[in-house]
Amino acid sequence: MILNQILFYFFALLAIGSAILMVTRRNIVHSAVFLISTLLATAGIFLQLQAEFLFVVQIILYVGGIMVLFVFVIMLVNLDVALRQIQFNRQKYVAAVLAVVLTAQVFFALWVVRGDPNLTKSADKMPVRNTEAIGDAIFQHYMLPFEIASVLLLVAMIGAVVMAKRRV
Amino acid sequence: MTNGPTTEITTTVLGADEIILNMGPQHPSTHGVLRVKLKLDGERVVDSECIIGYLHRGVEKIAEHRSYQQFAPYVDRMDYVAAVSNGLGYCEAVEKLLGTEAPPRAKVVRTILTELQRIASHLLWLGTHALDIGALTPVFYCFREREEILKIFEKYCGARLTTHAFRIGGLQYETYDGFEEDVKRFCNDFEHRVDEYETLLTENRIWVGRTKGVGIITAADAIALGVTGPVLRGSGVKWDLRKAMPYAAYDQYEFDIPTRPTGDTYDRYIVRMEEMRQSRRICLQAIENIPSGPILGKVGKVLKPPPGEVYHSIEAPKGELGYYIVSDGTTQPYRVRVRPPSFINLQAFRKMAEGALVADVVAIIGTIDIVLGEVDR
Amino acid sequence: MIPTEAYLILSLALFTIGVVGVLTRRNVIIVLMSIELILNAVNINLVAFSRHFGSVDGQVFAIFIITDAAAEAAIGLGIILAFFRNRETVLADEMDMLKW
Amino acid sequence: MGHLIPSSIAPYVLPVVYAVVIVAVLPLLAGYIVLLERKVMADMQARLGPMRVGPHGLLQPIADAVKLLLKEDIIPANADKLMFWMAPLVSVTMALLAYAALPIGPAFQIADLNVGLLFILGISSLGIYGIVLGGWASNSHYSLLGALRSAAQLVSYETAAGLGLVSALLLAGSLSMKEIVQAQYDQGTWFIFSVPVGFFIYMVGSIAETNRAPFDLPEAESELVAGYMTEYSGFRWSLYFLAEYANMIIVAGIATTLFLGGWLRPFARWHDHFPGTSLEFFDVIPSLVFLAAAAYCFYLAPKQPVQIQKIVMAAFGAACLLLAGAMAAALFASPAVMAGIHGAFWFMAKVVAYLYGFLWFRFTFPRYRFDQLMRLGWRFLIPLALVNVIDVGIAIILRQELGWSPFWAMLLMTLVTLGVAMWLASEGAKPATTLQPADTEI
Repeated sequence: MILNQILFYFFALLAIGSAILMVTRRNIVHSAVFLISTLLATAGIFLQLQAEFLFVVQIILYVGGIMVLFVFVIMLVNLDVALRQIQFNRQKYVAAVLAVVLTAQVFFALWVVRGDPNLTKSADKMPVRNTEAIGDAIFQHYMLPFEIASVLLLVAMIGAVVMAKRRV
Repeated sequence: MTNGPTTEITTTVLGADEIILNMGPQHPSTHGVLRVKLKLDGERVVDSECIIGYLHRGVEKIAEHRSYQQFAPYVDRMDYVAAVSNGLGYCEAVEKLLGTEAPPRAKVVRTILTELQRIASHLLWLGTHALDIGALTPVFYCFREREEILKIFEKYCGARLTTHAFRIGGLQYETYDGFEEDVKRFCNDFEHRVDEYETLLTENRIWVGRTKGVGIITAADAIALGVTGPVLRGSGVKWDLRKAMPYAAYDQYEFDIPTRPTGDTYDRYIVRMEEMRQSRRICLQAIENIPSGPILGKVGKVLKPPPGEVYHSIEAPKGELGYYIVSDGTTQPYRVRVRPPSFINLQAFRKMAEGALVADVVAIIGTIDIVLGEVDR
Repeated sequence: MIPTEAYLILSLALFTIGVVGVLTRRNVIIVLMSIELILNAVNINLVAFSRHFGSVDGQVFAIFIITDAAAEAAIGLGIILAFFRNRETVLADEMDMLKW
Repeated sequence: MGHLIPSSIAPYVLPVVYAVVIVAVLPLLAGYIVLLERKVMADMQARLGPMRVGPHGLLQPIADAVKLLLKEDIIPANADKLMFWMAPLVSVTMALLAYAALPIGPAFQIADLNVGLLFILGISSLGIYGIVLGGWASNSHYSLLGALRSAAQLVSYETAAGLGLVSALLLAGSLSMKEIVQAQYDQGTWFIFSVPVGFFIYMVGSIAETNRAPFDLPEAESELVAGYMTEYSGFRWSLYFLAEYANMIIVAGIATTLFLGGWLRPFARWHDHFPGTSLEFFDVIPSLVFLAAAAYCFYLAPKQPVQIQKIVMAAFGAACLLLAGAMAAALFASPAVMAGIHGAFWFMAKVVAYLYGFLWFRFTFPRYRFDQLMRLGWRFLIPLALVNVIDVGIAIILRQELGWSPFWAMLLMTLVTLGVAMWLASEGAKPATTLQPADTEI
């Protein structure tokens, strides 16, 4: 499927390119826009992986919810002086070393399992009705984690309200 | 809107400090060239200051270099949406100075026209006030009825806005044929029209939510600040110069002075709506029997009032409109001082806006019913 | 058919960029956004393996991670707002007091 | 046609054609909705509205478009050029993208996703970035405040509107737009009659989401000049405008699909419930509507003052006549074609009816204050929507487990929901009188 490959490489390059731009831009709003672009590209990858429900969740929750919150806060705290400040600290060597180590680790893992037929072939027995399958999984096998996640959200909500309130 | 409003924000939006927000003098809802400087804490108004004078034309100074008759058209340009009332105040003040009075017929016609003008002024207020709060439709209904009134004015004296309808000593023009019918027709239609506005607004939840409890001023504060007119009556003070010190022909007619207890924007709205009904009632009574007789009393072509001073005030649509005229015995007044109702009422703005939200400021400016031509003179 | 390795490498790239962002930027908001990027990289892995093994469990976990990301963003941004209100800064290395 | 096109791209041909048609027609449609709005507004305000360009202003949208395209394009000196350029594009792209999953009739849909509804909701919620970034990039405080208000409002009301939709989804049991309509056909009733409260919540939420009066605070003229659009002019401004109207059509389309039976004809299953009787004359209505419009145009044509206006009016009449003919011809075509064409007609008719409600609200109500808007959203609509979802769930259980008839189950639970609504409204009225506005941050 050539179309599939084109889609994957397009979204992958878009994601990586935007991610690099996000980390390097001075202007924080531009950073946020590039992160949004990365997230949308990831959503595209999900679609290409036939995870339709996750694709929509990614768009509605991540891009339409979390990132709106980010942009909102950025605009509230966006100081003009911030643009003139130094945007990077002096940890770039630490970061470079860590990046190299991480990369090496993953490539080592891939090298160890090279030639394993399990890696290259992939299951084609994905459930056709993705949304229903996820619903079944959440509400049957993962009921407890789901409830815990909802408690987590409640805690986060209360915490955010307390934190963002004016000084009492 | 290229000449748009300017904002100065001294600190960051989220800083704990206050923000200074500058509304106007070019702003869609300051009703002219009023500039309001708001000190905000978030969206809450901590303090405010009205900066006026952008429309100052020195009307009072001009009066000192014009004869008494020559100055009469100038007063129309102060409260230009209620020119007839301004003219009435000035003419009666000069008549008082001269020691004459207008003939009975002139008085009645003056009363009718002034009451029509009050309706027109309140209609304009209602339309723009509703528009500020976001109701798009009432303004067109209001202008439809205001148009009828302006047509009567036009037929009577040829002008619609700055009418210069009266002359010192009475009237310049006899009423035109069909004047009575026109006024009667308007009054008959108008009864239902007021109900129509009320169905749109009075019980509308959003309207009530936007106006109830907004811009409260207590009776004591209102009196201390010298506030008059519907703003005072909305705070529960039953004070109307038409009853308290009757002028023109008001002592002959029956009407009520509507008041409301709390003094918020909603109460002032109700008071003005009721005043329109009362004005209609006065018009209907007056039009029934206009006495016959001359329309212009005996005043000379050259007016030379005896030296002295006089203060005469009338109940203009916006409140007490007073003229203080000092004569030195020549043909020109020595000094004319105008007590414009909106200028004095505007002083209540600071009190009303205290603790309000930014969105309420618009409603409060609207509810005071100011005309900058009158504030700045 | 795209091999699962390709997704792993994409995920690795995003993860590494995120790590570099967390370590090098001074602005706390960008640090938070980099963490979001890292979580996102994890999601790609999970979904890729979900397809690899033909089960939706990975996708369910991705949903949990998104939930977690939402909670984290809300709390993190709340802290940033509170901090900004007191100190007028959002730079990480100026957050050097234990108490204010 | 099949053998002319390689089989590998054949499945993409029709969707691409639909996409091109939608992108081409939508601006025109938006223009005519603006005209409709101005005419309805004029009618409600006792005046005539646009009368100059074309007979009865029928060509006004074209004149407006030309004017906007020719206007000077101003970019403020300190604006962020890239973002300023991009923001309206984002808005309009997201608005148009959402049409991909919106079925306009049984045949006319670009892609029938099994998460169609979520896709539309998600994509159209991205339009907010156009607003926020545009407001930020303008480098003006009025724009920024308008943008932030818009963001806060959209996020708040999206929740309520989404929960309103859930009640219909519970009944439909699918996220695919086509299956939702099919479910309404199978159950023999539009969901507006099953879950009226859900429809009401979605309607209020959708008005707030599209920033229409009485929730048009982001553009509140008397406070924020024009909100996020303050610094925009010419073509960019018209893109925002297009996005706003495209979004209105989208939310109307969602409401039509979920609550108003989509492309279904009124009384589509009359013959099932009352065998023997027939309501086939409903199929003639589309033709009759256009025929009436054509007759009215021809009646007005000779009365136009200028020759060219007579011609234009007659042309509009002829166009209506043509459509009436098409509708009538569809009756005799194959059932699939007939369903497609008449489905599109009923769908558009319902969309227009829904939009008429929008306009009606706009010209009747004053504007909410920001804290009142937030209170309405969070303290009234969202709790009510939650209760509504639970009640619909209970109704479904009553029906499925206890064997109640759908009518009584729905009636009982709707009454319960309405009772809760009354209680919430009376609770909400209390703090409003004491003037304690919420602690708004912006």
